[in-house]
Amino acid sequence: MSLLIPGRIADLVLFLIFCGTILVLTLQASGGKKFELKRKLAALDAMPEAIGRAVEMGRPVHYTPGGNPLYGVRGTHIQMGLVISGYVARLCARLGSKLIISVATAEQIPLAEEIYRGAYIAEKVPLAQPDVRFYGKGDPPFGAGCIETIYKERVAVNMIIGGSGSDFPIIAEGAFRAGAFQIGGNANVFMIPLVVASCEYTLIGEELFAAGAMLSEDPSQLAGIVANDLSKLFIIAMILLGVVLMTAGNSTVLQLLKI
Amino acid sequence: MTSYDVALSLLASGLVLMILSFLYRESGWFSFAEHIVVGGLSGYGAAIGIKNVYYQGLTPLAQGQFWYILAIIAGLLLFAGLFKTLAWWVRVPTAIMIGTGIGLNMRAAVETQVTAQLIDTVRSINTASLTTNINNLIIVIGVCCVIMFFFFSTESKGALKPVGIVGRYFLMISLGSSFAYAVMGRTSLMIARFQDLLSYPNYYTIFLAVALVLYDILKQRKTS
Amino acid sequence: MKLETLLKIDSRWIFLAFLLAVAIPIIRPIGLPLKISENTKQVYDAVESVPDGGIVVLTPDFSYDNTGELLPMLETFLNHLFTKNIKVVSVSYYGAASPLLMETAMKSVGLETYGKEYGMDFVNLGYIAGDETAVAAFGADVHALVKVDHYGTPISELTIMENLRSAEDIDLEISLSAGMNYPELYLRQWQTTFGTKVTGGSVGLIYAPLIPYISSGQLLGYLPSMRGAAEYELLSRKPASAIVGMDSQSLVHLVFIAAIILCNIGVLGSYLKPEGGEDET
Amino acid sequence: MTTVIGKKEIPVIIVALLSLLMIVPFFINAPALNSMSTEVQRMLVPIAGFALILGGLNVTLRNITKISKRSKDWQFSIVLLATFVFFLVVSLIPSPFFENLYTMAYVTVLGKVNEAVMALIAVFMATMAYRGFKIKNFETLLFTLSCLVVMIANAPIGEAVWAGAPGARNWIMDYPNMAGMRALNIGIALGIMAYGVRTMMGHERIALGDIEIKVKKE
Repeated sequence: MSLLIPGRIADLVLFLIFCGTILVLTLQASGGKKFELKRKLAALDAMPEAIGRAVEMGRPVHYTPGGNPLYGVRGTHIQMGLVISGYVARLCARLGSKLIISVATAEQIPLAEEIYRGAYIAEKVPLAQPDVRFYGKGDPPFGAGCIETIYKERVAVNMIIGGSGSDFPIIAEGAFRAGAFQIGGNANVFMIPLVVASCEYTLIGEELFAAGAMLSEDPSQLAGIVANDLSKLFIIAMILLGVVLMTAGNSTVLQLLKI
Repeated sequence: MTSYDVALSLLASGLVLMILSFLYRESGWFSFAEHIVVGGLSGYGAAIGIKNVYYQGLTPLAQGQFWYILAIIAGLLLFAGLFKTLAWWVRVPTAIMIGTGIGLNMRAAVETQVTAQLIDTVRSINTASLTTNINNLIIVIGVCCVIMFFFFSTESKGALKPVGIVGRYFLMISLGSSFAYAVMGRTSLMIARFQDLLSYPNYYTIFLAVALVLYDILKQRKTS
Repeated sequence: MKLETLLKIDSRWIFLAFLLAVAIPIIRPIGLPLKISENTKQVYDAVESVPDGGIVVLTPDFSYDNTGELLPMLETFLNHLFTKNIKVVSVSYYGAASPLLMETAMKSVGLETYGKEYGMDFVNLGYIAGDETAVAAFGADVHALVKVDHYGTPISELTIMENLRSAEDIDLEISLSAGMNYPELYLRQWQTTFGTKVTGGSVGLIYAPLIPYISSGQLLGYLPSMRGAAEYELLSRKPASAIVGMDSQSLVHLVFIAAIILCNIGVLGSYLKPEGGEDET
Repeated sequence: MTTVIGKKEIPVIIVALLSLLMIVPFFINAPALNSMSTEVQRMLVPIAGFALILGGLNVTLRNITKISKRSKDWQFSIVLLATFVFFLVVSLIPSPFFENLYTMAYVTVLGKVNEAVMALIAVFMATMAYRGFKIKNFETLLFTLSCLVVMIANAPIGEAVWAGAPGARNWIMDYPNMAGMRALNIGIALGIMAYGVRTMMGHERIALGDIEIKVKKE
């Protein structure tokens, strides 16, 4: 029995290349090398302004990382949503806005509360109890519950950033009818079109994952994004090489990918 | 149909209409139905939770799979958040779930989202049919341009600018068509609801709902 | 009338148009034309080509969230299967709700109407936990994995199960799935090992990623959502709920198209307006 | 920090070890590791079970506070608590009477109400389309046109109106749509990798609940 699994060797090699690039650049960043990103995300710049407006209106901000479990197929999307919730919570604490976080799966409750509380401690703002709400198992109670919360609390800004599934249209439209300003972020290819059609500012696909690192402004996190750009160049080069060879009647790249 | 079935059926369609009443406006009716949904499914969820703990956690433990004690401890630590002094410990069970999530996502990402996609992208543009050649070229150009559109470390100017623009165009076409595809399946759910609502004895509730909405419209006319 | 007013239609009018588009054809079917696609014919032929007395395994891998799309399809398949001399075994790997949905479908189809008998021509084996491992185990040795049916009857007492020992005995697998991995499970575990033929249908959302399997011939056609079910009903000459839904589908799509066109006429209006914010020169 | 492993490092170590446990047996033939990773995944079920109980507590406590404070619409909270208890009891107690009650309440009532919530999606998408597909420039023109073409082809009546619609839709789905989705997927995969690696190395602490220690480096 060989150590490598046939059919997954190419996957392993690509995996090691991608992770290796990220690892090397991150270590370089820890060693003091500076990385700079040229492309800015409008959605992140819009956040403070939106929250500021909510403060002026005296109405709360509603945030949800979306309806999937922490450890499932879209686990990392949800986790990224929770990471961004940390920055939103800090902004809310700093600007003095009330924040409500709705979670769709129960195991997110303690983590969301911990992040919420931590953000207020970091900003040195007193907080009695983090307002994290859970509504029940599955998308229907989550969607209906979020609408109810948005209406009853007269939410001014609604952010749905993370791994929303079919709960997205319900919450987004409910918030629109309540007159809330919306920022959406999603990396679920089925839901991205709805995000683009319904939100003022969006973080789509990879931008969601880059957003966390950009908000941290920590060079070792930014390094990961730069490393991904290098990996993308590698992928494009591989596609072009493969296509040129295939056109010439040589399927080496294709065969290599299938190992 | 017994009178019992009729009553249940009327109850169900009444609640369904209360949910749909949100389309007209947010009201106490919708709130009522929403509270039923939330109460029902969190109760059901808690029951499922207890069952899962019993059958998948305590039963294997009782059968001698001692390592399940770790799962039980981790599960109990989730409740640490209820006590301010112990709150830190919720990070342990969440770290377990986050670690598994990251691992599962990372291992699936390369195979399904990269390798499989690359295999299908590497196509010949020198086949016998001209249309196939053009179509294959569209895929190659499209994939490369959209990847370039998501570049973060370089500014989109000079030679890169048109690439980014073409990428954006491809992205827009694909998002528009995906939106249209999502409509079909979602509509079926509403059709099924209405087939149910328009059958005996449920249609009586519709008359009632329409009457209520008309009354509300008239009342609002008067006040305004 | 100013064209810009079209930009500010109260969303409730759109909702009303939508609901009417759904409701009217249900009350009074219009019978808009429907063309049967090649793909649906393929599914129909696959079922037709099951030999006399053959065994079909039907796996309803969905839950209550998807009944709107998949229940009509399940009923259509059952209606077609029971008109022929085919034994139907139902089993699910999705969740505890699936066998209950199978019961619902059976209630509306009715075994007696076709002169069939439970245990002879049909059996509901219920839900089996364990996902892929369970599918593999079922394929290797049915009797080792399953001991009783959904109602607790030992399967040794059911005559239908005598001829079903492993996936080799399955003449056709019909998978109705709400998750993309389900048809893939049967392809991986049963088709590659035992050469089982696989067909079925899925919800609209996961249909697009399955198309490659159809074009490669691994799936013998696959029905997309209610549309597929409606075409199938037409083919098997058993018009039921899905075909009624098709008129609604058509009208709803028209509402969407109209909404998009109306708002763009409004946009055009705001450009043509002389003192408008956007200066067109 | 390099010598002493503090309390703060525990979650990072757990994350790193568990994600490696999931990744390694996927690529390398190691039956022992593989069965270990399946076992860990199985052990998540009871942990998530505890989480669901916690979720029930979250909902009930919130509503009990609402009732005790007599805040707006507190009567609804009583309805909520009653349904909570009812469904908890009927789904939990294994006796034929309660099982019947469960089938009745869940299948014939709550299931349908759930579906009604999901059915709202389709209607909401109509207004999203009305607001989101405004042609302002070439990009939005493409966005709108591709949507319209696919919609016409997907409507069962579409073929009767425009015979070429299904062909046009299939072309859009098979080529431009596929290219866009493919690139999105590749980008998302890379994003997941970067996030995973930085969390495993302990740079991304917020996902682990650690937010205080984050100091902006100027």
